[in-house]
Formats: sequence, C-alpha cells, structure tokens
Amino acid sequence: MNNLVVMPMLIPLCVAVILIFFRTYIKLQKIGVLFAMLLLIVTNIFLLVTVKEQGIQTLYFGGWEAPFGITFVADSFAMLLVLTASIVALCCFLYAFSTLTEDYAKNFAYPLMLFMIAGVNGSFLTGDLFNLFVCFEVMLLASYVLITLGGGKERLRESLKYVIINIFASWLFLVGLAMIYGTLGTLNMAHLAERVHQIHQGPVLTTVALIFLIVFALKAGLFLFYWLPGSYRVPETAIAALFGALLTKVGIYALFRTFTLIFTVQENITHTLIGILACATIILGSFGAIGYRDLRQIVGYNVVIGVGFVLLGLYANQTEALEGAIYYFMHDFIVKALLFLMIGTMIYITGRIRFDEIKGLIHHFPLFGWLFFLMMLSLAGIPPFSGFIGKMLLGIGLVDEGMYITLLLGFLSSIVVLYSLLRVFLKSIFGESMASHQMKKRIPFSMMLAMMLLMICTIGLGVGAEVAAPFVKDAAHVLTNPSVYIQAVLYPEGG
Amino acid sequence: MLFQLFLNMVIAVLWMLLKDEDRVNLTTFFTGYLIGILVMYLMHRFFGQPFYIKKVWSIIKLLFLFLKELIVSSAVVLKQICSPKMNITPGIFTYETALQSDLEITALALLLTLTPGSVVMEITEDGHTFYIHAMDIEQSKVDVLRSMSRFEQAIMEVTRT
Amino acid sequence: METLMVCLIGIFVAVATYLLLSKNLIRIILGTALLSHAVHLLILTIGEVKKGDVPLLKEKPGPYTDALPQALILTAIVISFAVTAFLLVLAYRVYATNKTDNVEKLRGDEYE
Amino acid sequence: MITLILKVALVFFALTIVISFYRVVKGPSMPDRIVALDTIGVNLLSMVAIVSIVFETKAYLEVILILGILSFIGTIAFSKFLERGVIIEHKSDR
Amino acid sequence: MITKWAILLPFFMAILIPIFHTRIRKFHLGWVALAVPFILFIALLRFLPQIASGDTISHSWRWIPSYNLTFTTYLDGLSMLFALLITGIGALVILYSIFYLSKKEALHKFYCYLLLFMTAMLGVVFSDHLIMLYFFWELTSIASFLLIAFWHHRKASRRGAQKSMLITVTGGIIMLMGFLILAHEMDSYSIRTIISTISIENLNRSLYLAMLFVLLGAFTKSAQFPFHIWLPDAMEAPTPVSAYLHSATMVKAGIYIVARFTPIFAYNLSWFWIVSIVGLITLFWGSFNAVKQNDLKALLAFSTVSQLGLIMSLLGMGSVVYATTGEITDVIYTQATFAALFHLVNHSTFKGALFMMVGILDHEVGTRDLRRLGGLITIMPITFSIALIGGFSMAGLPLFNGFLSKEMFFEATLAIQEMNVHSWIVLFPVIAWVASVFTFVYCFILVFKTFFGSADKLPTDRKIHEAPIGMLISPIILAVSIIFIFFFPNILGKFVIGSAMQSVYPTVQPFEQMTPTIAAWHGFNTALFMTIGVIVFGIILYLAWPKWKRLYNRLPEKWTLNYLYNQLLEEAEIVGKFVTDLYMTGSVRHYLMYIYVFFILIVGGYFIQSHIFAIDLEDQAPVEWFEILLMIVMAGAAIFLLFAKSRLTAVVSNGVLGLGVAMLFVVFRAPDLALTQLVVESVTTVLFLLSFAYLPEWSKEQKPKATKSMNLLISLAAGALVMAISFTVLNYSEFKTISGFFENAYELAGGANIVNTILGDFRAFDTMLEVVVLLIAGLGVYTLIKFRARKGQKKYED
Amino acid sequence: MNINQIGEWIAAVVILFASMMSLVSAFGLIRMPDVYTRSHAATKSSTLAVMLALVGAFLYFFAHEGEVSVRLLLGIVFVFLTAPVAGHLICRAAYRSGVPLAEQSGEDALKKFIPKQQEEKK
Amino acid sequence: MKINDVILKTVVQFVVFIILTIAIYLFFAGHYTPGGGFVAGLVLASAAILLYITYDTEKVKNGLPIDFKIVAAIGVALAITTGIVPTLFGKPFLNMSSMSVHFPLIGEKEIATVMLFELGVALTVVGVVMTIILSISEGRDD
Ligand code: NA
Ligand code: NA
Repeated sequence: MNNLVVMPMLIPLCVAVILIFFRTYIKLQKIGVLFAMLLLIVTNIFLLVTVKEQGIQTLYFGGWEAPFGITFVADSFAMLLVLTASIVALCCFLYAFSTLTEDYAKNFAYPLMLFMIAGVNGSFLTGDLFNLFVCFEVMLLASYVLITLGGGKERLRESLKYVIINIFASWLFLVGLAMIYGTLGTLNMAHLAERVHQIHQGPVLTTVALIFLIVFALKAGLFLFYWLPGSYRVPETAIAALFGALLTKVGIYALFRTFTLIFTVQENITHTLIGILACATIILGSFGAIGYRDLRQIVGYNVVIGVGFVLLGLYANQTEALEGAIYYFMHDFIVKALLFLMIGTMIYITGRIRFDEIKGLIHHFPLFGWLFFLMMLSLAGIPPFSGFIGKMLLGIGLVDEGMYITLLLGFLSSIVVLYSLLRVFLKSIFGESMASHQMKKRIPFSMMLAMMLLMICTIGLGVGAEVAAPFVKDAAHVLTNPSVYIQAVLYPEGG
Repeated sequence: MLFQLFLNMVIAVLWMLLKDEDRVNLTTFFTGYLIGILVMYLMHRFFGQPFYIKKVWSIIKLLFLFLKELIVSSAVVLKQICSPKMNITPGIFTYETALQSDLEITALALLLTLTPGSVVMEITEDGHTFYIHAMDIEQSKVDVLRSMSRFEQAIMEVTRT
Repeated sequence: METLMVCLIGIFVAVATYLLLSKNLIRIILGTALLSHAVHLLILTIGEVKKGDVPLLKEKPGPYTDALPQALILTAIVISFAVTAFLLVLAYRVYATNKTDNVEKLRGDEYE
Repeated sequence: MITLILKVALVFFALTIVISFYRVVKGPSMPDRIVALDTIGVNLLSMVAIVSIVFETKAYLEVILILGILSFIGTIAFSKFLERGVIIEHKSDR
Repeated sequence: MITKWAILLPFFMAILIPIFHTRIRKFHLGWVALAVPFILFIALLRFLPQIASGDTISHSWRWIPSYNLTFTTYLDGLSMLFALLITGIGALVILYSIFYLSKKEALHKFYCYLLLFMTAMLGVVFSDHLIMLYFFWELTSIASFLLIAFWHHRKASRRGAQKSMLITVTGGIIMLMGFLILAHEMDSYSIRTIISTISIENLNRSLYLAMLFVLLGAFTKSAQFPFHIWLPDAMEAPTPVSAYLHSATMVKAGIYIVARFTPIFAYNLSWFWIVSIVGLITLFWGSFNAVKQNDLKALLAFSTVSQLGLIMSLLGMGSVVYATTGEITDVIYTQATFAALFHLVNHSTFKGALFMMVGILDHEVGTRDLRRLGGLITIMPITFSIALIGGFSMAGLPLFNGFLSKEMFFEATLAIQEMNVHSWIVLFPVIAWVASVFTFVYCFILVFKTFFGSADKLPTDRKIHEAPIGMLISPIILAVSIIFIFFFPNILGKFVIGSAMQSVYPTVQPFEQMTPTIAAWHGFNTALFMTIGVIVFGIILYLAWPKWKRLYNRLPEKWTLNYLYNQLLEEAEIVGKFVTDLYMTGSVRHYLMYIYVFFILIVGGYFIQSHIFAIDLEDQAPVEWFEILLMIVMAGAAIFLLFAKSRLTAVVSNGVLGLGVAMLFVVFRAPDLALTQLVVESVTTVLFLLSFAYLPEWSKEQKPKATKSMNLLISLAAGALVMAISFTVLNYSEFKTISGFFENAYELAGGANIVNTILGDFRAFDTMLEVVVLLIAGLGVYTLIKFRARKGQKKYED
Repeated sequence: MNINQIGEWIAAVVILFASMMSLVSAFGLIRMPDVYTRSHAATKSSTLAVMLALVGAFLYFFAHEGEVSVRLLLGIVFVFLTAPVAGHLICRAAYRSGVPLAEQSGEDALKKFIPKQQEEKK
Repeated sequence: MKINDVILKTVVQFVVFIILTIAIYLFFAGHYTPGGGFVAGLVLASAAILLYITYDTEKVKNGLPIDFKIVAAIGVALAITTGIVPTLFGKPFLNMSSMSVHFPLIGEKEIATVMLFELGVALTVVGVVMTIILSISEGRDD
C-alpha cells in the first residue's frame, strides 16, 4: 500500500478544484498550475524510482484489497507514461500561458486541462476495468469541454462529432464491461487476468476481447480514427497539443495493458487483427498526411500514423518490440505535442492555416525555424532523436518475428512523415522571406520556452536513452510476464 | 412568522417519524428541528401570509369534504365511462368567488377540480373569476353552484376565524 | 425473464442505432439516451437477475441479488446524465452557430 | 391467495399503463400525451406500492415518494412548455 | 583514438562556428574550418604505414549499452582510403571555398553544415557498429540537404534539397531494415564480427532480403540508376559543395557500403549480378545523358553518375570470387575491385578539379551554359589547363590517371567472361565500351565547347579574366596529382589501396597478391584496342555531335525518371486527398456507420465463425404477467421514438421509457437504481424541454431508400449481435462473481445498504471521480453557453 | 384468521378495487372525446385509484408489521395535493396551446379572452 | 388574458417543503435503506427546479443568492478531502472511518466520514444540476 500512487491523479484533481474558486485570479491560476505540474513531475520521478527499486506499487483505495475494492497499480510502464505525460503537459501549460487569453483562463481552461491530465493519469494507473471507464470519462468530459471552449462555428461543429462518437465508444465500453463481468465475474484487471489464465480457452472471451479492441481502438485512433483529425483541428493550440499528446495515448495504453495482461487467449486472432489495423492506420494516415495543405490536417494525420506505428509493437508482442513501442510511445507524447505547438505557432504568427500561404519564416524567426527542422527529424525517427531508439527496437522485434512486410510499412511511414513536414519546412520555414504586415513580430518567451523544453526532452530521451533503459526494460518485463502484475496486485505479501 | 414556526415543528415531527425509532427520542426531535431550521432558512423568503394553527378541526372537516367530493366525482366519471353511450356536453363556464387570499383561492380551486366533472382552467388576475371546464356542463353548473357555497364556508372557517 | 430482457435490450439497441444514424440532432441525442438505457439493463441482466433479495442487509436475511452491477449502473447512469446534459447544450449551441440541426449539413466545408 | 390478488391488481395496473401508452402514441394533441404520461407515472406508483407488498420489503417506499414528486414536476414542466414554449422564465410577467 | 577525434573534431567545430562566428570578422571563416580537415589529413597520414602493413585501429565508446549501442570505430585499409579522401579533398574544397564564397554569404552556416557533413562521412567510414553506421549515414543526408538548400530562397534549391533528402533518407531507412535483419541473422551488430562469422552456410532468405535492403541504401546514396535523379538537382548547392559531397565523398558512401559488405553478402551470386548490372546500366545511362546537357554542372553531375556506375560495376565484378568458389583460387577477379578502388581515387581527383574549374567559370564568367561559353582559352589559360587535364583524365586518355583505371576496367569486363556464369555476360564489355565512347564525347564537349570556338555569347556585364590565385590552388593541386598518379600509381597501390583490398577480401592470404603493379603500358591487349576504338569513335561522334544531338529530343519528356518522380509526388498528394476525402466525409452519420459496420463485421464475424452461440432457456428468473406488459410498453415506446412526428412526443415517449426502466429496476430488486433512474430521467426531461426553447421542431427525415435500408440493416444487425452475445454470455458461467464479499458490508463498513456501501466505501473512488465528471459537465454547460471567444480570437476560417 | 390477516385481506381487496378503478378510468382515457374530458378521467378516478392503492399498502404494512409507514402517508398527501394541480395545468396548457374542445361541447366562456391558435398543434 | 398561477404557486410552497424534507431524509437514510448523497442531491435539485418552473430565475435568485458552480466545486473538494484526510494518518486514500463525538444537547453520535463524502456528492449534484439548468434558461442571447 502506497498512498503516493494516487498522487499523479490527485494532484491535478485537487489543484483543478481549487482553481475553480479562483477563476478570476489569473496570475494565481498560473502559479497554481505551475506548482501542480512541478509537484507532479517530482512525485512521478520519485514513484518511478520507487517502482524500479521496490517493484510494482499498489494502492487499495479505502484499504479494500483487490479484487474487491479499486486498486491503483504503478508499474514502470504506467509510471513512464505518467511521467512523460506530466512533462509534456507542463510544456503545454507554459505555451498556454501566453496564448490563451484572459477569457479562457476565466472560463476554467486551466482547471479543465488539469482535469484532463488527472483523467489521463488515472487511466494509466488504474488496475480496475470499471474504474478505467470512469477515468476515461473524466478525461473525455474534460476534453469535450476543452474542445468546445470558446465556441465558434467550426469548433462547435467538430466537437459535436467528437462527442457523439465518443459517447458511442463509451457505450461500447460499458457493453464490454457487462460482458466481461458476465463471463469472468470480476473487474480487477489482475483478477481478470488470473481467471483468464485459469480457463485458458474460450471464443467467448475472444468475442469480449474484440469488443474491447474496438472500444480502445476508437479511443486510440487505431483504424477508427475518423473523429481525430477534425477534433484536433479546432481547439486552441495549447489545448490541441495537449489532446495530441495525451488523448489517443490512453487508448493505446489500454490496448497494451489489456491485450498483454487479460486478452491473451487467442493472440493469433486478436493480435493479428491489431497488426492489420495498425498497418491500415499507417496507410490511411499516410494518405491524409500528404493529401492536405492545411497545416492542422497534416498534424492530425501525423498523429494517426504514430498510433499505427506504436501498435505494431503490440502486434509483434515480443520483448524488444514492446520495449521499442514504449520508447516510441514516450517519444510520441513529446514530439506530437511539439508538433502541435509548432504548427500552432506558425498559425499564430501568420494567421494562415495552409502552408503554401506561408513562406520564409526562418528569416524572422531563426530559432523557431531550426527548432522546426529538428522537430521534423525527430518526428521522422532520425537518430539521435528520441524516435529512433523506439523505431529501432520495434524493428528488431518485428524482424525477430519475421514480420518483414509490416516492418517495411512501418519504416516507410517515417518517410511519409518526413515528407509531409519537409514540404512544410521547405515552403514555409525556408524560402524567401514573407513581407506581411499581418505577421506577428515576435514569439512570446513562454511559447518559445515550451517548445525548447520539449525539444530538449526529445533530444534527451534520444541521447540519454540509457537512463530510461532500465525502466523501459522493467516495463516491458511486466508486459511480457503478466504473472508479475498479477502477483503484485493480488498477492502483495508474496503468498 | 407563526406559520414558519409551525412548519418547523412539522418538519421536526416528520423527521422523528421518518427515523422510525422504537421510542420517542428527544434528540431525534432536536435533530429534526435543526434540519427544519435549515429548511426554513433556505425557504424563508418565499413566504406570503401568516398561518393560524388553531383550526385543526376545521381542517379535518375540510379534508373530509374534500374526500367526499373526490369519491363522488370519481363515481360520476366512472359511471360516465362505463355507460355504453356517452351522452355528455362538455364546455367551459365561469364562476365568481368571494374568497380573497391565495390560499383560499387555491383550496377552492383544488376542491373544484376534484368535484364531479369539473376542472378549473383559468383564474383571472384578480383571482375572483374561475373558468371551469365541465364534463357535462348542464349537470355540472347545477352541482357546482350548489356545492360552492359549502366549500367557501368550509375554507373560510379554516382561514378566517 | 433473462430471455425477454435480452430481447428488449436488442430492440433498444436496434432502435437507438437507427436513431443515431439519422440526421436530426435531437433524434441522435434520444438515440444516445436509449443506448444508455439498453446497456444499464444489460449490465443488470447479465449480473444475476432476480436471484435474491433486495440488497439491504438489515431488512432481509438474504441471499441478496448481486449488488456490484447495481453500483456500476448507478455510476454509469450519473455519467450518462452528465454527458447527455452536455450534449444537449452542445446541440443547441451548434444549432445557434451553424443554423442547422441537420448533421448532414454539418460536414464542414474544408472537406469539399 | 393474497399474493394472487395482488398480482391480478398488478396486471390491471399494467393494463392501465398499456392503455395509457396507447394514448401517448395516438395523441392526437400534445396535452393528451402528457395526461397519459402523468397517468402512467401515477399508476407505476401504485404498482411499486403493490410490488413492495409482494416482495415484502419497504425498500421501495422511497421510490413511491420520488415517483409522485417527479411525475408532478414532469407534468408541470410539460404544461408550461406547451403553454409558453419555455419552462423557466428569466423574469415572469407577474 | 584517432578515429574518435576524427569524428568529434569537425563536430565540435561545426557547433563552435555558428556560436562564435560574430567574433571572427577580420578574416574569412573558411580559414578556421580549413584547419580541421588539414589537421586530420596529416594525422591520418601518420597512421598510413601502420595500416598499410595490415594493422587496424579500433576504439569504442558506449552510448546505450542496454541495447548494445556502442560507438565502435574501426580504422582499416578501406576506411583509411576513404578517410584520406574525405579529409584531403575536404581541405582542398574548403581552401577553394574561401575564395569562392564572399564574406557576405552566411558562412557560419555553410561551414557548420560542411563540417557536420565531414563528421558524418568520417563516422560512416569509421563505424563498425551497424546502427552507428546508419546514424552517420542519415547525418550525411541531412548535411547534404542543408547544403543543397543553402540558397533556400531559390525554388530550385529547395526542390533539389527535397529530392535528395527523400531519396537518400528512404534508402537509408531501407538500409537500416537490412542492417536489422542482418544483425538478427548474424546475432551481432559489429561488421567485423559478422565478417568473421559469416560463411556460405548462412545464406537464407532473410539474409537475401538484408542484402537487397542494404544495396538499395547504397544505390540511392551513390546515385545508381534509377535513383540517380537526385544528383543533377543537387547541383543547386554552391559549387564547392558539389565538388565535395556530390562527386568526391558522399556519393561514394554507397561505394563504401558495397565494398564493406562484399565479404558479407557476396557469397550470394545475386550480389554480383545486382551490383555489376546496376553499375553498368548507371554507367551507360549517366554517360548517355551527360552528352546532352547544356549546363556544365549538370554535365558533370551526369558524368559523376556514370563514373559511380563504373566503380559500382567493378565492385560487383570483383565480388564474384565469393560466390563462385567461396575461396579465392584465382586472384585475377579481385583486380576488378582493385580497379574500383583505384578509380575511386582517380575520380575524386579529376572530378574535383573539374567541378572547381566550373566553379571558376561560374564565378568569373557568370554562366555555366555551354551554349554561351566559348573561346576562353586565351583569357583563362590556367583554368583551361585544369579543364584539359581533368577532362582527358575522365575520358581515359594516356598521361592521366583516368587512363590507368579505365584500362583496368576494360580488362575486368573481359576477364569476367571467363566466369561462364551466364552467356549474357558478354554484354559487360560492350556496355563498358559504348559508355566509354559517350564519356569521351562529353569530356571533349566539356573541354572544347568551353574554351574553344567563339566568345560572342559570353556575358558582357563584367570583364572576364583569369581567376585569383587562391581559387586556383586547389584545382592545380588536383591536376598535378592526376598526372602524378599516372606516373607513380604504385605508391597509391602499395600504401593505400593494398590494405583497402584486404578489407574487402579479409580471407585472402597473402594479400600482397591482390595488389598488382600498375603499369601504363602493358602491351597490345584487347583492353588497349578497346581504348583506341573509344578514341576513334569518340572523335567521330564529337565532330558529328551537331548532327545527332537532335536524337535526344525524340525522347518524350514523359518517359524520364524525373517526370516520374514529380508525378509521383503530385499524384501522392492528389491520391492522398482523394482517398482521405472518400471516407473522411465530415458526416457523423458516416463515421458512426463505419464503426457499426466494423463492430458487426469483426465481432459478429468472429462470433458466427466460432460457433459459440448458446442460449439457455432453463434456469431463468420467473416472469410475471405485468412484467411482460411493461416490457411490451417499453418496446413500444422505443419503437415509437422512430415514428414520433414531433420532438415533444418523442420526449414523452422517452419519459415512458425512463419510467419503464425504473420499474424494471424495481422488479430487479434495485431500489437505489430505481430512485436514481427516476430522478435522472425527470431532470433529463426538464433539460430536454429547456433546450427545446432554442432548437427547432424536427422535420421529417428525408432520406433516400437506400440510406434507409442501410440504416435499418445496421440497426437490426447491431441489435441482433448484442442480443446474441448477451445470450451466450448469460449461458457462460465459469466463475462466481466477487460480490459475495460485499454481503459483509455491515461488518466491514457499517452500511446495511450494500449498493450504497459499495458506492460510498468499497468503490468510493469511482464515486469521487463520478462527481468530478459531473462537475466538469456542469462547467462545460456553463462555458458553452456563457463563453464565446471574441471575434478577433476566433479560428481562422476562410 | 387473526386480526392481522383480516387487515391484510382488506388491504388486498382495496388494492384490487383500486386497480379495477384505474383500469376503468384508463378506458375513459380512450373513450372521452377530447383532452379536457380525458383529464377528468385522469385527475379524478385515477387519482383516487392511486390513493386507494397506497391506502391499501399502508393498511397492509400496518396489519403485517404493525408499523405506521410515514412514507406512504406522505405519498398519499402528496398525490392528493398535486393531482388536481396537474390536471388544472394540463387543461390550461391545452387550451392556451390551441387544442380545440370536442365538437359536442356547449358554451366556451374562455373563447373571448384567449384567442385560439388557428389549428391544433401537431 | 394574463396567466394567474396562484394555484400552482400556493401548492408548490407546500410541496417544496415536503420534497426538501424527503431529500434530507434520503441523504441520511442512504446507509441503511435506499437513498444516499446522490439521490438526495438530485431530489434537492428537483425541488429547486420546481421553484424555478413555478416562479422565475430572478425571483429564485433573490431567494437563493448562491453561485452553484462554487457549490459544486465545494462538493467535489469535500469528497476529495474526505479521501485525503486518512492518508495523513497513514491510512489508505479514501479510507472511511467513523467515530463517536459528543454533541451538546444531542449526546453521543456516530460521525462517519462516509457522511462527509456523501455530503460532498450531494452538494456537487445540486450545484451541477442547478448550474446546468440556470445556464440553459439564462442563455438566450442569440
Ligand atoms: Na563516364
Ligand atoms: Na454468466
């Protein structure tokens, strides 16, 4: 029992609630947010190290032991994601401080963002399938509100679609929960896993697994990503970046967690399907990423490609592949947020949304221009940026499983990613300088700081991958050995 | 003021009853009383006229009148429904009342609505004229006018003395 | 009883799906409401239906019906209430800004 | 025997609801449907009372209360909507 | 250590220069940069004897030991050869650039990129670890990209940069796949280890794939057909860059890879075929296309393509020994490789000189267009001499080093005939000869069209004179070395190429055998006759050039690879948009339909094919009549929702449904649920009514019949599927639920209402979050209605 | 048969009577010509039926367990208080929203005060 | 003719009292019989809705001058605080406990933290429902 395990969710939650009381004190809100995020990061690092040293940490809420009460389980996988999420979120907040107007701050933008982070962190940490649903809802509700925040024709229109599709997804989640409770009679994920391992048969379970696959695929944007590009396009940049960095990740996490822990009965069906869907996602995402000149569309489809790529790791379902997926996962958090912020900044500077209407930004914003260049390389998974190590490990895993075509597809997708941004870079960052009176004269410090921090993260994670390696290995170890997780949750005393 | 105090007591008593305890417990009553205060505090700005509590008997009388009318009217309606050939002429007519306060008017309207085959549809702004829909207007007019004075009497007994 | 319930749920799901696939916003919202009814009943049905007493310990000696699904449904009801409320208001705001309640007209011009 | 009587009563009430639902479907006017809905609510209330006798539990008595309250509120809300097109006014004329 | 510092020194300098460039105003930044290759070249020379004697130097530095990522550098003959080229030519090019680029240019960027490139290139040739090799490989692409886009305000620069980046990075990534497969098969990332463990027994399909992938990478970088198209466009870079990257060094990285991996992959005969045929095609195609160019740089670019093909084909031919015997019995075949490495050096010298010459022309005359150039021999005699030496060397004429390697090339193509591998091999010398004729022609065009003939069309905006001496130093050094090598080729052979040969054929003992004595005169053999033929036909064709040049115009524009590339990118955008627009319609109905169809197909499909449907009518809870009646009403209310003519009716019907659900909760012994359902239902109804004030009455759904039946089909299928699964799950009872535990609620948590105790204690966390959800929804409704961002901050909608 | 059982029987009979009454009034809901007359059936007979059912339940619990169920009493009072108000409001709303009186209706005193809408709202 | 709501208004005055009492009863009864913070809150909100329907927002606002968003936030804060407090004593988050407290006049009473938790729930529900309803009914400026 370790109360700290709830902190990643509780800190943003508490601060969010407190900030509601101070809606008109914007300075105070900013300080509160910064305080919360820094505290969160420190806590997460501490927890991560604790997990590494003492094994999986659990918290039985109210002292009701698993499987009866709700359990929070912090293993390396979850903690790595939580930590990355909080760092990225901090950067998004920094960016938000200078881009979100007073009106947004007064209308709960910061508390809502914190709520969303709380939901995301909760989803990563929870060890209870129904609680996962609830955490999803916290995150979703916050995202519903955030996406609509500020109103406007296009924004409301797209959010409507987002909300409706997610309502359907939540419904399907509940159907899945009903089915899994009907078959296995429990909700605790470790307990579910244990029961599944006991029978180790059952197309019925596979049917249930497929329902969950659809649910999480919808959230992750795995093949069923129709809601994604539109809804990532409309919110304010800082919010969109938070979306881009966090929202799909929870779905991906859930897929990884459940399909390594619980739904392992007929991997030839479920995991093959995941692989096919991942490939289809990559292909469709690639079409989208190069088909449009609207910057925000390009960003949206890049997210889609990333989702497909990460899930190839689950398809291979093998130690290196999972390690690679985890690395790439963390990388994706960081670099997608950065991508959103940079594209948002371009739009902010020029007021244009199509890249062929923007040119030569590097003449006025050299630092920004070079950041963009590095970001592009990082996104394409070029060494020594953070994407590479994940890509490489994933490649090793796929090679090990003999999945050469998938490997080819996955690796070539990074060319598409590169091309989609290379066009932007050459046209809008490079090129003759654009003499426009509409253009903003400078980029505020905190915006630049946010982007620089993320850039440092992506370089740091790439160059300093060795620091993360033991944690990633530990995370992959738990994913490949469900019994470790089950043991830690159900039999903490080693019984 | 008196009315509020009364209601407060009512709540406290209600509370005791709701608790379903074996014996009458002063502390329970007190808790109820406190809750009552809370309720009163929440509601205290909505009050109109004061209310007098000594008319218990007249209230009971009124209540019985109510019940009687309800049963009679139901019987009439049921009879109509069950009659193979429905021979009714519905319609709307007016009735002038001498009653004054909101409470009186309300009570009368409720009674009228529960009277055989009549429903109060509108009350004029001054509250003196009722527009009444009757299921069978010929019969209802007679019934209503006949029972109306009794109703007004009973109500005034409760409210005015 | 379970058979009947499952059939009822099936009807709910079918109707709700049809409503969701229609153009009108209110119909869609009604569809989501119906979907949630369906799944609440589903959870209840799949838990042990009517196999015991009301889950109030002081009143009955037991055995009791499965209380856990009930608790889950309760949570689900609240959440679906919150979502429905939000969706309703969102629908009205969409209508106010886009001047239409027909989702087919809400495709957006950037796709053309 | 008593249980049988009660179950017959339940069926009668259920039939009432079926008939009322026919009115909901048939209309023809909106107030007709609201009257029918009100009737359904009130009859359900009776049913709950009977069910709690059959089940020998007082667990449902709260349900009865709530059902009464809400069917009243619902009817008022519908009526007001029909009458004025809006159920909560910002500032009423009186 | 030398290797490590060789990689790090240019890197540090590349970082320092942009930081401190503002401090250096007095002299040209190039002098600072020059120091790097110069020092390195000298330092490397110091190790030359050691390497020549067969020694190797290696050093490692751990980067990510958890994943075996180690910077293992390795200096052997092959890397030494390349490293000397990189630093030597690098020094000359930087020296040249000091005079070529004025101080007004963004020099700090230029030298930063250039030094970065040097780091990358040295990294490539020193890396022993496959992944490190890939890392530096990509870095060369990036540096090349930056250098090509150096004048990025020009559209052509950007296009060229994009093209080279796309093609080389694609190749790189494919090569990485090859590396991963190779490493997986051989269980090592170290090239040395792999070479020492591989044998003909390792051949399998995976390794074959790895070979293809690695070759693809090498071909893209070395501009082999059909990937060569990026190289002519890369000429948009400043000329020193063209001289350095796109003729002398980067494009040779592919050559390096092929040479380096020969001992690994050449056991497979396909290696021989692929490398030599691709090389020959490239050789021909490059020379053929070079002839028609009007831009001198383009001409040189195609000539580079062609020459790279030559080297490649030689490497291919040299590799044949591995595949045929597995051990080397006849050293003669290795001579092809020797020729390849020799020509590599020669090519760097004469191509470097020629590029610099063109740069001088560009700089002094102001044009590189052959149609405008002419008669410069009198004005620029030194430049002419350089052009003459370089051009004749490239044409393979005696007195110049190109002659030696050209002869060896012919010999190799002839020697390979004895292999009897396939009758088509007869084409090798034919292609070689034809390509040489074209080469001869374009070399003559290059030299004579520029410096002879009329000077009428020269630009008149400036006074043309010989280039400043500084600019001439580097090309003169190269020109001198061209002649020097012709006369003393064996110095090169002994000290540099010999040990490089050992890297390609590590298993051959003793390796001195493989290092022949190069002699300009070796009797009247077939090769010499071929050369004479080249000269004769070359001169005839050169003289007849105006007659047959129109032939090129016959080739339709649409058949060119460039056109294909442009079409590909254009089509990719169009197809991408088309495909995406096809399904991303923006209609929420479509999106929901996809999801439903997906659900029905995947879950339903699996469900049906697994034959698990089961229904158990026994063991069910009893049904009462009134319950059936209620359910009928509920089903009716649900269906009536579809036909309701007004929204209010629908809401009434929905209210009936809500009441019905509550009643079912009552029946199912769930009083708390019934309560909650009732209240929630009424509040929802109130909300509906509230928001109806702002929403229009609904109109009749007007949908085409097909849409309606589609909707109906999906609805029925969805309903049926949920039913079927529910039945099956109901029938499935392997486990007891965990809820028995909660019946101890009173003892454990002091609550008698189990449901409430679960909500308030056992699963209080759910409840807490549920409250949070409510709060968020409340805030959401509030902001939706109250908060509208001001017009100025709205999205940019056009 | 002890006193308790008699009480229970009475309760059962009352409830049965209530259910029949309710059924009859439901037929009224069908047979009556317009909404105003239908609401007579609803507000009076139905209300009485419900109250009877609740009284029956009250009696039952009183007889069975000897407890006075305040909740049931409260429910009775509540229905008693609210049913006529609901009837009144529905009728008023119907009239004001333009629902016409049945054809066989006699006088309509309200007609001159509230201008009716042209036709019945659909 | 103007609408005279005297009947409704008069009856509602009584009805609201009954509902409020029931709501409070439900709140306390939840631990043993159906009810609890959530339902209580909703019923409380229904009472308020009834008031709003009968009167108008302005009048009710004068009667209940409360920012319901804050009420909701207080509710959530209370619920979370109930969870945090046990952690200060080394107990797991959301550990519910009860203790006997001596009140003047009332005497010994069991005070369970569940009650506080439920109070938080109830407050949130009231706050949120009222926020929603007031926002919708006030938001008609376009
Ligand atoms: Na050539
Ligand atoms: Na089951």
